Amino acid sequence: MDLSFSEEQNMLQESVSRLVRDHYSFQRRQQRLEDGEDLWLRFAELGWLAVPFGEDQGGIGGGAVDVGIVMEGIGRALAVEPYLPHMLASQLLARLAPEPLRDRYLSPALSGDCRLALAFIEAGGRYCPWFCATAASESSDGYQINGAKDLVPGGQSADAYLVIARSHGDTRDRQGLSLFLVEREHPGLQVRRLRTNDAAGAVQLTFENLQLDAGARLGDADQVWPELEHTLDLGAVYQAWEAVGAMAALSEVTLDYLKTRKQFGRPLGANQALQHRMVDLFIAVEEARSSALCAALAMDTDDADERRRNVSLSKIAVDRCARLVGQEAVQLHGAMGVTDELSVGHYFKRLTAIIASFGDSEWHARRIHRLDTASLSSSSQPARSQSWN
Amino acid sequence: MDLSFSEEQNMLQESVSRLVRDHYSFQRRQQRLEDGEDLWLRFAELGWLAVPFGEDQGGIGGGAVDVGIVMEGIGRALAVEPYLPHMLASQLLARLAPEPLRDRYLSPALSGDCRLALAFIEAGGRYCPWFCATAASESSDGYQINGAKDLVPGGQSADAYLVIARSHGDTRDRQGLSLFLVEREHPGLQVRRLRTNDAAGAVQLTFENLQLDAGARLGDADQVWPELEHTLDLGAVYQAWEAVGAMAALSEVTLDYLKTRKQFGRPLGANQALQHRMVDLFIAVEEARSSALCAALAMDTDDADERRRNVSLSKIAVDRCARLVGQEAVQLHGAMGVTDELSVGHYFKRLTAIIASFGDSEWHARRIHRLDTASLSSSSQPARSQSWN
Amino acid sequence: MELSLSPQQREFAEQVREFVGARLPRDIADKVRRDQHLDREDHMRWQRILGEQGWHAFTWPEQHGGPGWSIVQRYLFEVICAEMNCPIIQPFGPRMAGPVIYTFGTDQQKQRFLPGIRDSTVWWCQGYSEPQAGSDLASLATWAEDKGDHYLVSGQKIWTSYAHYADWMFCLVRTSKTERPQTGISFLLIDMRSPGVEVQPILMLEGTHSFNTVFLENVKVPKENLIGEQDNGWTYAKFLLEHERVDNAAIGVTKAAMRRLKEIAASEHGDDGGTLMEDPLFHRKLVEVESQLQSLEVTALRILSQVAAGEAPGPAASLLKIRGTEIAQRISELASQAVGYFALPYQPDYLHDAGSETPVGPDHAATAANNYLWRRCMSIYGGSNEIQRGIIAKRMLEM
Amino acid sequence: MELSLSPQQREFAEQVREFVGARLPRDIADKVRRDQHLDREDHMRWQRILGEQGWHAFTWPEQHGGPGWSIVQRYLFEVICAEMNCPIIQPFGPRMAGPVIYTFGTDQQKQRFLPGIRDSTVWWCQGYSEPQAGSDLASLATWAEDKGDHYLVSGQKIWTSYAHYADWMFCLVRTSKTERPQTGISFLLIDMRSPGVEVQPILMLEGTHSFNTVFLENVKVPKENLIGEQDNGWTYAKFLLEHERVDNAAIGVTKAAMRRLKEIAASEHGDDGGTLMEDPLFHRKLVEVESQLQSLEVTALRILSQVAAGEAPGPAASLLKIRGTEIAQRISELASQAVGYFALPYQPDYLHDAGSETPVGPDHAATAANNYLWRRCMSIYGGSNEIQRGIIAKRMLEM
Repeated sequence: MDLSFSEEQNMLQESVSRLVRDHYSFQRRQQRLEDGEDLWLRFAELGWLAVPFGEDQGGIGGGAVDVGIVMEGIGRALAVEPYLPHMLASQLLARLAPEPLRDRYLSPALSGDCRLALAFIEAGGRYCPWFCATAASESSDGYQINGAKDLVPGGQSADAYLVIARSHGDTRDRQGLSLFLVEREHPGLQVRRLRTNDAAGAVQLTFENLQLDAGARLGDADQVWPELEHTLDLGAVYQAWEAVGAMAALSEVTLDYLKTRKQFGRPLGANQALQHRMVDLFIAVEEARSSALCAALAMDTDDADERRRNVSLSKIAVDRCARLVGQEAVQLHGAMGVTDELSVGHYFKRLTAIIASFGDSEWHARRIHRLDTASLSSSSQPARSQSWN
Repeated sequence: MDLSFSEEQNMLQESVSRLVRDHYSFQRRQQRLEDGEDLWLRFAELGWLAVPFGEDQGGIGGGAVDVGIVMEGIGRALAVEPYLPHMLASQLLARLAPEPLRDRYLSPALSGDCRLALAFIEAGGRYCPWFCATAASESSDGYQINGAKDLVPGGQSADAYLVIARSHGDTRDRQGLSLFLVEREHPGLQVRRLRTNDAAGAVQLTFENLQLDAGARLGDADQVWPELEHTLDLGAVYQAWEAVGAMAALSEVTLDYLKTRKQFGRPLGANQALQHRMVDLFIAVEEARSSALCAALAMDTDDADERRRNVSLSKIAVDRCARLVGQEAVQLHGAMGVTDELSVGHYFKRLTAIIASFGDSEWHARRIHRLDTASLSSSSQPARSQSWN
Repeated sequence: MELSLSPQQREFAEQVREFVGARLPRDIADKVRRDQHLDREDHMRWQRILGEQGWHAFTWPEQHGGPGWSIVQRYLFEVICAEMNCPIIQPFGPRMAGPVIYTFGTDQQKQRFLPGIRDSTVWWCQGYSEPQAGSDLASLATWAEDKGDHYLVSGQKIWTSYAHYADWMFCLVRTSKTERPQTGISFLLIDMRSPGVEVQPILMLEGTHSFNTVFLENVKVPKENLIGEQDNGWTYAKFLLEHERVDNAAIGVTKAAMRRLKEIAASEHGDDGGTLMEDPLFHRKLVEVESQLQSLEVTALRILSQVAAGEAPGPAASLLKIRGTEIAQRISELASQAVGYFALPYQPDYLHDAGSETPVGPDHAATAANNYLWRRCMSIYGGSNEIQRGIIAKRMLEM
Repeated sequence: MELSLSPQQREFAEQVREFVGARLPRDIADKVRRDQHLDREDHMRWQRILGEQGWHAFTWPEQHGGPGWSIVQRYLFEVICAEMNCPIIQPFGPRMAGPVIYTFGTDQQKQRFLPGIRDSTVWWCQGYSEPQAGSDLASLATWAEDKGDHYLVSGQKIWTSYAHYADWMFCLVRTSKTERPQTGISFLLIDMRSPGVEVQPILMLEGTHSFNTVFLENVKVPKENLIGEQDNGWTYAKFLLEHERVDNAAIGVTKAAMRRLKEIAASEHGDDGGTLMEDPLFHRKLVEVESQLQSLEVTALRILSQVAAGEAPGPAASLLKIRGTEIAQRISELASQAVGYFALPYQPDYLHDAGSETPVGPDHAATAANNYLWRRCMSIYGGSNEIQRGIIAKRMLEM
């Protein structure tokens, strides 16, 4: 039981901090957005794209905490580089792709030469993660894909997509999901660019009689749900760290504003009512940090229910904190807080997007409800929540 | 559309205020509790027991708002006289009792000579209002009652009880409920006195082969649920007004404390953080007052769904406000707030009991859920919530 | 004591419904219903229709050309208009400039300015806030130098709503340096086409443009455009602030937003396949805010009844402002949550009803998410909710 | 970075579990499990058993006769004890008086007082607060007049927990009048059997008696009972306040309360017949507080890791106090809500495990409701949460 970073983690954090400090002042970030540039290759050089992969795969053998350390910096920087979607997709690739596919894509994914994104969201399914109307019908030499993935976060710069499609069953069945790799330029794929409130960008993919050969499938046919669920949990965890970075930066910016901005002849921060609210912001950041950490550590467990419970508790806690910090930071900035000019509004929009992603608090509460009621019927003792036991 | 009191209502309010002012200082209230005395006959003299009855029944023809005006005074006074249980029972009596029964009990009920209480709560049913295991088996010349009503609020001074018993069906059926009048001294009835946190007191009733003749039944056999539901709604409304009175007094007491109590050399109320919280208390009292009023007016409508919706929305709003005002008043009083010495703790306990009575917020949310989903299936347009339309 | 309408009130409500039903342009109603952004011409078109009917300046007494409605009639008018998807009547002319002019202005000023407000041929804006004087109006620095028959005005106004649409601005300027910062302020009407007036947009976090910075550089303002007495402008400003706060509750609009939220909840599918309306957890949140809205509306009606009986509303307006904005914000937040992932895309073409591309996700998603972001400003403008709490603490609780 | 236990830690935990399992008296465990009130003898009986094992003063270093546990071991010990329904170790001796005495006391004082604390033969209480000095300790007025070999102490202490059980009190008194109110305070140990000491109960809103007023009238206190230097008591008091705040999080007890809440939810029937645990709306509230508790525990562990690595916890203790009490209060509130109407009865016999009448409603109802009322004091005592927010604002945020 020790929650301090290892030496390697401290070094990683230092490298992240340095890049954020040197290249992500809010002004430079805005300028880069306008110029349509990003620092993807710098990420690759620093080894960030390789963090969670085994050394045999060219990675550095890190875990969710290590990716989290990068994500925290991304949150702090308000970086729009699609690190999270790429990591989810490349981790799935490393786990599930048949050898030829892995050989072809994994090394470029780690070196920054091939960007990936995960396509799993469809309109009409809200947060139901196994909702999938996009059909993969088996054909003589492979699959034919029809349908749409209406929102692929970070998909605008992807060279290839990992696509969840239904090879079996009804739209809301948990079974019958398969995973395919589709290149951006593949015939039958239409890519529509979408702007997003948080400036991170996304695409809508439409598949029209898109032909794939069987080698484009990752993992077993029909059986990809457990892997998808694990990946979405990973997404929630990575994102939680990003939220922590964004909240920490946002609460610093807000504290600074309260100390410098004057009204009625004295700093805003001299108002005790605002001080107490600022303290609640500060507390919320620490709570979110603890929850994010707890969820990252839970990704290591082999007990899937334990992982589910901790990730869901964490998503609920982080959402609560992110909502408080985002809304209050805007409010405490007064009129300046609702403009496009300061970073505060941009942090708020990113936190809002995070809250809306990977299931909302109610979806996660429902998942815990399933766990709690299942344990009710299997034993008379409700599950203990002692993570360290 | 006019929400000002009529002249009669102003007069009633004046009479209530006078009694509260003259006889319910916190010290006198505590003394009276210790002496085991009450002002029931004074209530009767002032006509309060007759408020909602038709003039033909010896009443003054008031509505829920008028009873509410009395209840607000009771809340402000922290009066433990069981006005609410008595009113619910006597209104049921007036509506449902066969003539001989009504002739015998109603006039004494209005004059203060016979106190009534409604026995409808059993352990194991939580807030399910049709939960009833107490059995009324038909016998040759009437009914035999077996079972228990585990909590009869205000029942300690009652001369007779209106008892819900099951004449048909299973414990959780909505159908099959009947209503009986049982005198306190009736053979087979055991009355156990219970203390309550709010000092209002209650009893537990146990029925052991208690024999009643058919004339002791009020209303139709098996069919008393709609009347019971209406009565429980009335209870929620009356209680909402009591809560408003208690909250208003409590927020005044708290404001006064903040202005007079000094810490670090200045009044507590000079702290802006406490000022803003005091403002939220003040706002909560006004909101609760509006909700209580809205629910009282809704008792007049013939549309039962409209009544249900408004009463349930009101219970949710009043509970939210009562919780805030009760907890915050205690907190703002600091250590003095958790003692038995000041009125603040006693208001808090009464508000806590109110929150726990007549269904909690979740029970009422569920009732609105039934209304909303029923209206979904019956029309494509969700119900409009315009109470004045 | 009665929540339902009297026969006269019912008849009045019917008359309003009939008029709106017959005259509200369909394209405008559709935009409002879909929560899309309206442009200047959308507002003016509807306001001129109301002006023809004599209803644009609906709060005005008959002597100034208003309909002379009772306070209950005004309330019904606003709620019904919102319910039927009318655009909000922009308050700067009829609710702000107008009452100041007819209360404190000269006969000449009344003749010159009131007709354009009644008919909605002139768009007004409000020049109050300054970079160093947000909620703290008394410390404003825009300076008007007395040049005999005119003032020469220089300074900077900020957060000026729709200055880019406006023909005229009513404006607080400093005309004397005094010890008490509230004195020495004057109330001027400034023609936005005057040389030296420059409007610069402030872009908002959600991507819209409704606020502006207005730079004033040696703007010549004839003395006939001074309202009331020089140096006494704080009195008129305070009069106006009270008006604005009562208005801010905007019950009708919030009720319409609640109805739209329910429509969204009834059409979105929840995670388990049923509608969101059927989902007990989402529904629970709906109910919570509905119960707050119920309280708010009855509180507003109670205050109406007091005002109708001749009592002053006092700081009650602050209460309505605080809870009204909190509730409206919460409704917008729930609508944004209802659309799940489709709160992410930013689709300005759909927001402005421009372009031909269909939006991604359900139609209501683009506006619901944008609306949530936009409504964060409600608790800041018009006197922030912190300022309002201060007002209640001081004036009502005497702390 | 690791949440799970190392083999050594696992062994230690096992050792604690075995000891508690073997030695905790069954009747005491039952009372704790049922949330009933413990009397003096219940506490002392268990604490003496711990004392025999050398675990009563479990935070002490070996040099003072403690077990010399690491900070992680202490944490495990507390959590396991709470999980296994041990009574809370009363902090006044081992967590408060003891560390002050072994840090600032003379050798003679250590020899005289430390054994009674280690073995739990002496009950201590804390004489800090006064009627005019609640959270504002510096303004205390109890006066100790210097009489050469002794002080004559007069004044009034309030909110003194368990003074009616106590043998000794550690006490802040004023020994000099100075300009800075923090100086001139001394730290005295007072024998509660001294003439002139009178203990008067303060009844609490929920009907219990744990707090007292202590009147001191010309109480003779030998100078050998002065800790450290005269007039320097504020230093020792501050040292102690920090200790107390770290302790206040009481994670173990709160986790046990959460487990009990779940047991109640699994046994109570909801309104629709299933258990409350299955009721989505009640369960949603459980999950919310569980997620808060998860954050709190990991925050505490993060601070432990920092402290173990030699960093000072700083105002983090205030954070744990604020959220720890809020969460514990919320859990108690949900338990009270879970029992529905049966939160109403007040059943002191059952609360004290006295009398023979069975309680009305489920057994857990009487304690759950009483506990909710009782726990309102958590956010007030030990430095109110408002004071704690002030500390964070000042010391951490430098506002």
